[in-house]
Amino acid sequence: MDKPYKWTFWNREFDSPILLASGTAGFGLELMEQGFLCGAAAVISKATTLAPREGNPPPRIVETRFGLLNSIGLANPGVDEVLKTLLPQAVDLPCPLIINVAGDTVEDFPAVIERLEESPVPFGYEVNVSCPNVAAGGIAFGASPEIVERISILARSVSSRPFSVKLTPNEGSIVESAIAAEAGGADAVTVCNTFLGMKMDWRTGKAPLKRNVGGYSSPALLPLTVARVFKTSSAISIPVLASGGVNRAEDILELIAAGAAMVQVGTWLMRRPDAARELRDSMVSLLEDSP
Amino acid sequence: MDKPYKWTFWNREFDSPILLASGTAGFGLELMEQGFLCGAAAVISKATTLAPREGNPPPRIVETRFGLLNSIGLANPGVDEVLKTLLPQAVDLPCPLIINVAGDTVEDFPAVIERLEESPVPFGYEVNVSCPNVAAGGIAFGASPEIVERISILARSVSSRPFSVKLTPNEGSIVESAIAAEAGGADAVTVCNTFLGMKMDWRTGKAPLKRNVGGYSSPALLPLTVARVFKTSSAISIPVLASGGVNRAEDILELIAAGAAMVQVGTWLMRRPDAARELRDSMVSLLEDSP
Amino acid sequence: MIIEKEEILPGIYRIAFEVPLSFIDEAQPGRFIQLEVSHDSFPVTRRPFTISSTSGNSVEIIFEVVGRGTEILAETDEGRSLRLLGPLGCGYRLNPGKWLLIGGGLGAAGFPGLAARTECDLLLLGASSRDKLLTIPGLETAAITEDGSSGRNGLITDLLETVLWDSFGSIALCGPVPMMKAVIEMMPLQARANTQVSAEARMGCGWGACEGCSVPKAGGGFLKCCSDGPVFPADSIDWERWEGIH
Amino acid sequence: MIIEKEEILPGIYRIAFEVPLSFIDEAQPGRFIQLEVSHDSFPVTRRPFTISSTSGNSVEIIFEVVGRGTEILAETDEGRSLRLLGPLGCGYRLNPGKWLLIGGGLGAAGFPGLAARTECDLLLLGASSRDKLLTIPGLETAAITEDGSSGRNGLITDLLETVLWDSFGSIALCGPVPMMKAVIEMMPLQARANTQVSAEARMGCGWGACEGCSVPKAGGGFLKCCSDGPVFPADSIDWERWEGIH
Ligand SMILES: Cc1cc2nc3c(=O)[nH]c(=O)nc-3n(C[C@H](O)[C@H](O)[C@H](O)COP(=O)(O)OP(=O)(O)OC[C@H]3O[C@@H](n4cnc5c(N)ncnc54)[C@H](O)[C@@H]3O)c2cc1C
Ligand SMILES: Cc1cc2nc3c(=O)[nH]c(=O)nc-3n(C[C@H](O)[C@H](O)[C@H](O)COP(=O)(O)OP(=O)(O)OC[C@H]3O[C@@H](n4cnc5c(N)ncnc54)[C@H](O)[C@@H]3O)c2cc1C
Ligand SMILES: Cc1cc2nc3c(=O)[nH]c(=O)nc-3n(C[C@H](O)[C@H](O)[C@H](O)COP(=O)(O)O)c2cc1C
Ligand SMILES: Cc1cc2nc3c(=O)[nH]c(=O)nc-3n(C[C@H](O)[C@H](O)[C@H](O)COP(=O)(O)O)c2cc1C
Ligand code: FES
Ligand code: FES
Repeated sequence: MDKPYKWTFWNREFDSPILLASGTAGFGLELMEQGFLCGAAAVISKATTLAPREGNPPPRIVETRFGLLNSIGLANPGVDEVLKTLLPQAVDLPCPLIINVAGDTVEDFPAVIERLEESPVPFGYEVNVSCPNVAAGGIAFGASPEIVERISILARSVSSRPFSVKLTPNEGSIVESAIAAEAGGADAVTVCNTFLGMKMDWRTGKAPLKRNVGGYSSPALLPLTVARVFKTSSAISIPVLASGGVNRAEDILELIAAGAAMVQVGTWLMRRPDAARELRDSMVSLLEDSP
Repeated sequence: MDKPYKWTFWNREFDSPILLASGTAGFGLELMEQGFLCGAAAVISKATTLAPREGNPPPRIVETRFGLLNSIGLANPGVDEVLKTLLPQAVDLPCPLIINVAGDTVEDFPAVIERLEESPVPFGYEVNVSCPNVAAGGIAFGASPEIVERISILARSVSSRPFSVKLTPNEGSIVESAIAAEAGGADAVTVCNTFLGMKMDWRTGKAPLKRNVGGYSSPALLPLTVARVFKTSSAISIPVLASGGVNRAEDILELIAAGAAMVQVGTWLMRRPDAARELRDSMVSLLEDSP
Repeated sequence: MIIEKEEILPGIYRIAFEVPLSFIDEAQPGRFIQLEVSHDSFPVTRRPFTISSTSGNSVEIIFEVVGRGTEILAETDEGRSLRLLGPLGCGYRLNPGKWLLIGGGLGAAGFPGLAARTECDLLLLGASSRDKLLTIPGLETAAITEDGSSGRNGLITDLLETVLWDSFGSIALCGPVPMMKAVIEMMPLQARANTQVSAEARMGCGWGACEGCSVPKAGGGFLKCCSDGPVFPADSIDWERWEGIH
Repeated sequence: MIIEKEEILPGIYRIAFEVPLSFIDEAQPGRFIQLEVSHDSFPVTRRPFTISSTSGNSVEIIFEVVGRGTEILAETDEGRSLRLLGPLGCGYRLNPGKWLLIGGGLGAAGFPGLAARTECDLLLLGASSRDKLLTIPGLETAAITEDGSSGRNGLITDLLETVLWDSFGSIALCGPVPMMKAVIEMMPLQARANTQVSAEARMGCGWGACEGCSVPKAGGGFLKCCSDGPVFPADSIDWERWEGIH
C-alpha cells in the first residue's frame, strides 16, 4: 500500500478506513463537539425508524466477564425529528454521516429512506435488517435472503444514494443474505450486527435484561467477524463493511486482509470516544513499519 | 436443590452435571489413566465416522488473543477400529461413554450407529450435524431442520439407546433445528458446536489454518451459549446439553439456570485435564453457600 | 494520575486524581466522570463516578467496591495514570437559599462538593451500618443506621418526620432508588418540587450517544442519565417505573 | 514453583521448577511438560516445553520469548507456582553406543538431559547468531552461526561435511523443520536410520486427546506429536509434507 494511505469507499477517498458503528456514536454531534471525529471516515447514525421509539426497558447495558450485552431496542426520536433537529446540526460534521435505518415492516425501510432523501446530509444509508433487540423485524428480516433482497430492491427504488445492508450472524446464512443484498441492488453489506447473547443470574434464576436476550459484543468475537467477512467478501463483489470486535489497529488490518473494504468500531468507541484517531494513527504506524 | 446434589439424565443419576465435550477428551482413556474422570458424569468421544479419517492438514490448533481456533476435521480411526481397539478398553471407564457420530452423508449416521450397537459400551450417542471443519455434511446438515429431522429419524430407527443431536450456531435457526431433532425422536440436543471463526495474518495475507476458517471456542462465548440454551430449552421438552465457553463453576450454574440439563466442558479440559473434579467441587461449594 | 488513595471505610475508598485546571472549572457539583478502570480489554466499558469534591488541580471520588471494576480500581496504585472522561452530564442547579441534603449510603459521595458551593444547612445520612456511613465534616448532620451502629436505629425515612421542610429552598437527594422513592413520598408537594435527585443507571458511553442509561421519565419515555442528568428535578422521574427496574 | 529464573541469552531464559520426585523418575530425555503460563483465561491453552535437564527435585526448561505465552512466562517471578503437566510424550530411545547431537537454535534445549544419560561424543550447534547459540558445558562442541558471530560462518549443514557418520550409533536431531530436513537429506541412509528427531507442533491438550498436534507420517496420515512423539525415528516422518506446513 502506498503512502499517503487512502481508502476509497462509495466513490470517495478517505484517509482512514474507520467507520463509527451505528448506535455507539449517536449522530456524531457529541463527538464533533469534543473534536473526536478526527480519524473517522464516516459516522453511522443510531437507527432511525418511521415513528419515534422509546426503546427497551432498562437496564439496557449489562456487562459480562468478557463482553457487553445491549438491549437498546432502537430507541430514537423517529425520522421526522431526525430531519427536523439532528440532521441540520449534522451539516457541521467534519466527515460524512451514514444513516442507519430500521423498521418493523418491509415497507418501513423505503418509507424512512424516502423521507431522509429530503435532507442533503446523508452520505448514504445502512439498512439494518439485523437488530437482535426488537420483537418485529430485526434478525428475522436478515435471516431470509428473500426479505433481504426485497428490502434492498425497495431501498434502491427510492434513493440513488449508496446503501449497505447490515446482516445478522444469528440466523440463516450470512453468505446467502449478502448475495441477496447484492442482487437487490445494495452498494455494500455490513458484516455484521451483534450476536445474540444472554446473561442469567443463577442465584435468582432471572436474566438482568428484561427481554432476556440482547446483542453481545466483545473484542473476543473478532475471529467470528473475520470469518464472516472472509466468506461474504469471497461471494460478492460489492464492498464488505466489517463490524464486530475491533479494539486494536491490528484488528482493522486483519479485517481488511480478510476482505473488508472499511471497518467499523462500535463498543470500543464507548470506552474511547477518540478511538478513531488512536486506531488510525497506530494503524498507519504499523503499515509504515511493515516491509 | 437438595443435598446430596444429583442430576438425572437419560434415566441415570449423576453426582455431577458435567460432560466432557467431544474432541477434547479422546475416548476418555488417557484421562482415566490419570484418575481425571472423577467429577465427570460422562465422557463424549471424539467424532467417529464410517471410514477412517486423517483429518485436516496442520496446523490444526491456532490461538487467537481471546480464544482458540481448531481445524481437526474429524480425525478418527473409523468405526471398525473404534469397535476393535477403543471400546474394549473403554469398558473400564469409571463413567459412561457417549459416542459422538459424524458423517459425510445422511445415511452415514445410521450406518455408524448401527455398527456401534454391536458394542455394549456406548451409553448413548451424540449426533454431530454441526462440524465446522469438514467440506461435506458438517454445518450444512445442522442448518436444515429437514435434514436434522431426517437424521434423527434414521438414528432412532437403528438404536434404542438415547441420543442427542449436536446443533450448529452458524447457519439456519438453532431453535427450529432443535424442534426438528425432537420431532425426529432425539432424546436431547447439544447446544452447540463451535462458532465459525478465522484468523488472518495481515502481513502475509494468509490464514494460518489451511481451510481458512475453523471452529472458534473461548470463555468469552459463554453469553452466546446461554442465549441459545435459553431459546432452545424454551422451545422443546427434551433435555438441552449446553456446550460452549465454560471455564468456571458459575458458568455451569448459569447454563443450568438458563435451561441446560447437563453442561459440557471442552476447550478448558485441554488446559485442565482434571477440570471435571475442580469444577464440580467448586460448583457444589457455591450451591452450599447460597441461601 | 492517582495522587492519593485511602480506604476510608471497609471496602470504601477515596481517590484523588490530578487533572488539568480546565477540568476543575467545569466540575460543578453533581457532574460525574467516566473512569477507565480496566488495564486491558475487560471490563469493556468505563465506570461512572460522581465528582465528590475538587481542590487545586485535583478531583476526588468516593466509591465502594461492588464488583470487578471497582475492585480493579481499589487495587490500582497511587502514581498510576488512568484515562478519565469528564466532567460529564448536568449537575445540580445551584440555587441560592438553604439546602437540605439527604443521602443513602454512597449516595452522599457527591455531597462534599455540593456543600462547598451552596448554603447547606442540614445533612441527613442513612446507611445499613456504621461501616457504610460517610461523614462529611463541617456539616450539621443527623445519621441513622439500620443496625443502630451509628446514630439512630432505623431507616432514613424515620429521620424525616421532624424535618421542617419549609425552611429549605432546595433539597438534594441521592441514594438507592427505593430509598429515594420512599423519601419523595414523605415530602410535602412543595418540597418535592424543590428536590433535585442524582440518578444512577448502567452506562455505556456516558456522553449521550448510546441510549444505554435510561431513567423512566414522568409522563412516559426515558431520560438519559448521562446527558439529561445525572441530576434531575424529582418530578421529572416516573418513580413507579423506576422502582420496578430495581 | 519457580525456584530459579535466568536470562541466559537475550530473550532466552532458563527456568527451574520444583517438582515431586515421582516426576523426576519419569523425566526421560526428550519428554516434555505442558505449562500453564496464563494467570487467567488467556491464552487458553498451555505451552509445551522440552525438559532440558533434571536434578534433585527440580526440572529445568530453556525457552525463547516468541509470543504472548512465553512473554508471560518470562515475566513470571521466582517463587510463583505454575500448574505443570508431565512428563508427557515419548522421549529418546537411550541406545548404548556413541551419540551425535545436532541442534538448531532452541532445538538444543533438550540436549543437556540427553547428554547426561548417553555417551555423547559430539554436539553440532547452529544458530542465526551468537545471541541465539545455546552452550552445553562439558561436551565436545562445534558451532556455526549464520552471521559468523560465533564459531564458523554458515549453516549447520556446512558442519556436516566432515562428520564421520559411521562412528555414531545414534543421532539426535532437533531444530526448525527446514533445517532438520536439510540435515536428514545430507545423511547417509544408515545414519538416517539411526536418527531420532524431536518434533514440535502446535498443541491443544498435550496428552493425546485432541488430535491437534499432527506431524505428517511417512506413507500417509499423521502422527500425534504429543503422544506418538515428540521424539520420532527420522524415517517415520514425511519430510516433504512436513516442510510444506512451515
Ligand atoms: C452517574 C453515576 C455516578 C456514580 N457515582 C458513584 C460514586 O460516586 N461512588 C460509587 O461508589 N459508585 C457510583 N456509581 C456507581 C458505580 O458506577 C458502580 O458501582 C460501578 O460502575 C460498579 O462497577 P463494578 O465493575 O465494580 O460492578 P459490576 O461488576 O459491574 O456490578 C456489580 C453490581 O453493581 C450493579 N451495577 C453496576 N453498575 C451499576 C450502575 N451504574 N448503577 C446501578 N447498579 C450498577 C450490577 O448490577 C451488579 O449487581 C455511580 C453511577 C452513576 C451512573
Ligand atoms: C514438544 C514441544 C517442545 C517444545 N520445547 C520448547 C523448548 O524447550 N523451548 C522453547 O523455547 N520452545 C519450545 N517449544 C515451542 C514452544 O512451545 C512455543 O514457542 C510456545 O508455545 C510459543 O508460545 P507463545 O504464546 O509465546 O507464542 P504464540 O504467541 O502462541 O506464537 C508465536 C509464534 O510461534 C508460533 N508457534 C506457537 N506455538 C508453536 C508450536 N508449538 N510449534 C511451532 N510454532 C509455534 C506461532 O505460529 C507464532 O508464529 C516446544 C514445542 C513443542 C511442541
Ligand atoms: C449500545 C449499542 C447500540 C447499538 N445500536 C445499533 C443500532 O441502532 N443499529 C445497528 O445497526 N447496530 C447497532 N449496534 C451494533 C453496532 O453497530 C455494531 O455492529 C456491533 O456492536 C459490533 O461491533 P463492535 O464489536 O465494534 O461493537 C449497537 C451496538 C451497541 C453496543
Ligand atoms: C480441539 C477440538 C476438537 C473438537 N472436536 C469435536 C468433535 O469431534 N465433535 C464435536 O461434536 N465437537 C467437537 N468439538 C467441539 C466441542 O465438543 C465443543 O462443543 C466446543 O468446543 C464448545 O465448547 P467449549 O467452549 O467448552 O470448548 C471440538 C472442539 C475442540 C476445541
Ligand atoms: S451512557 Fe450512553 S447515552 Fe448515556
Ligand atoms: S496436543 Fe492434543 S492430541 Fe496432541
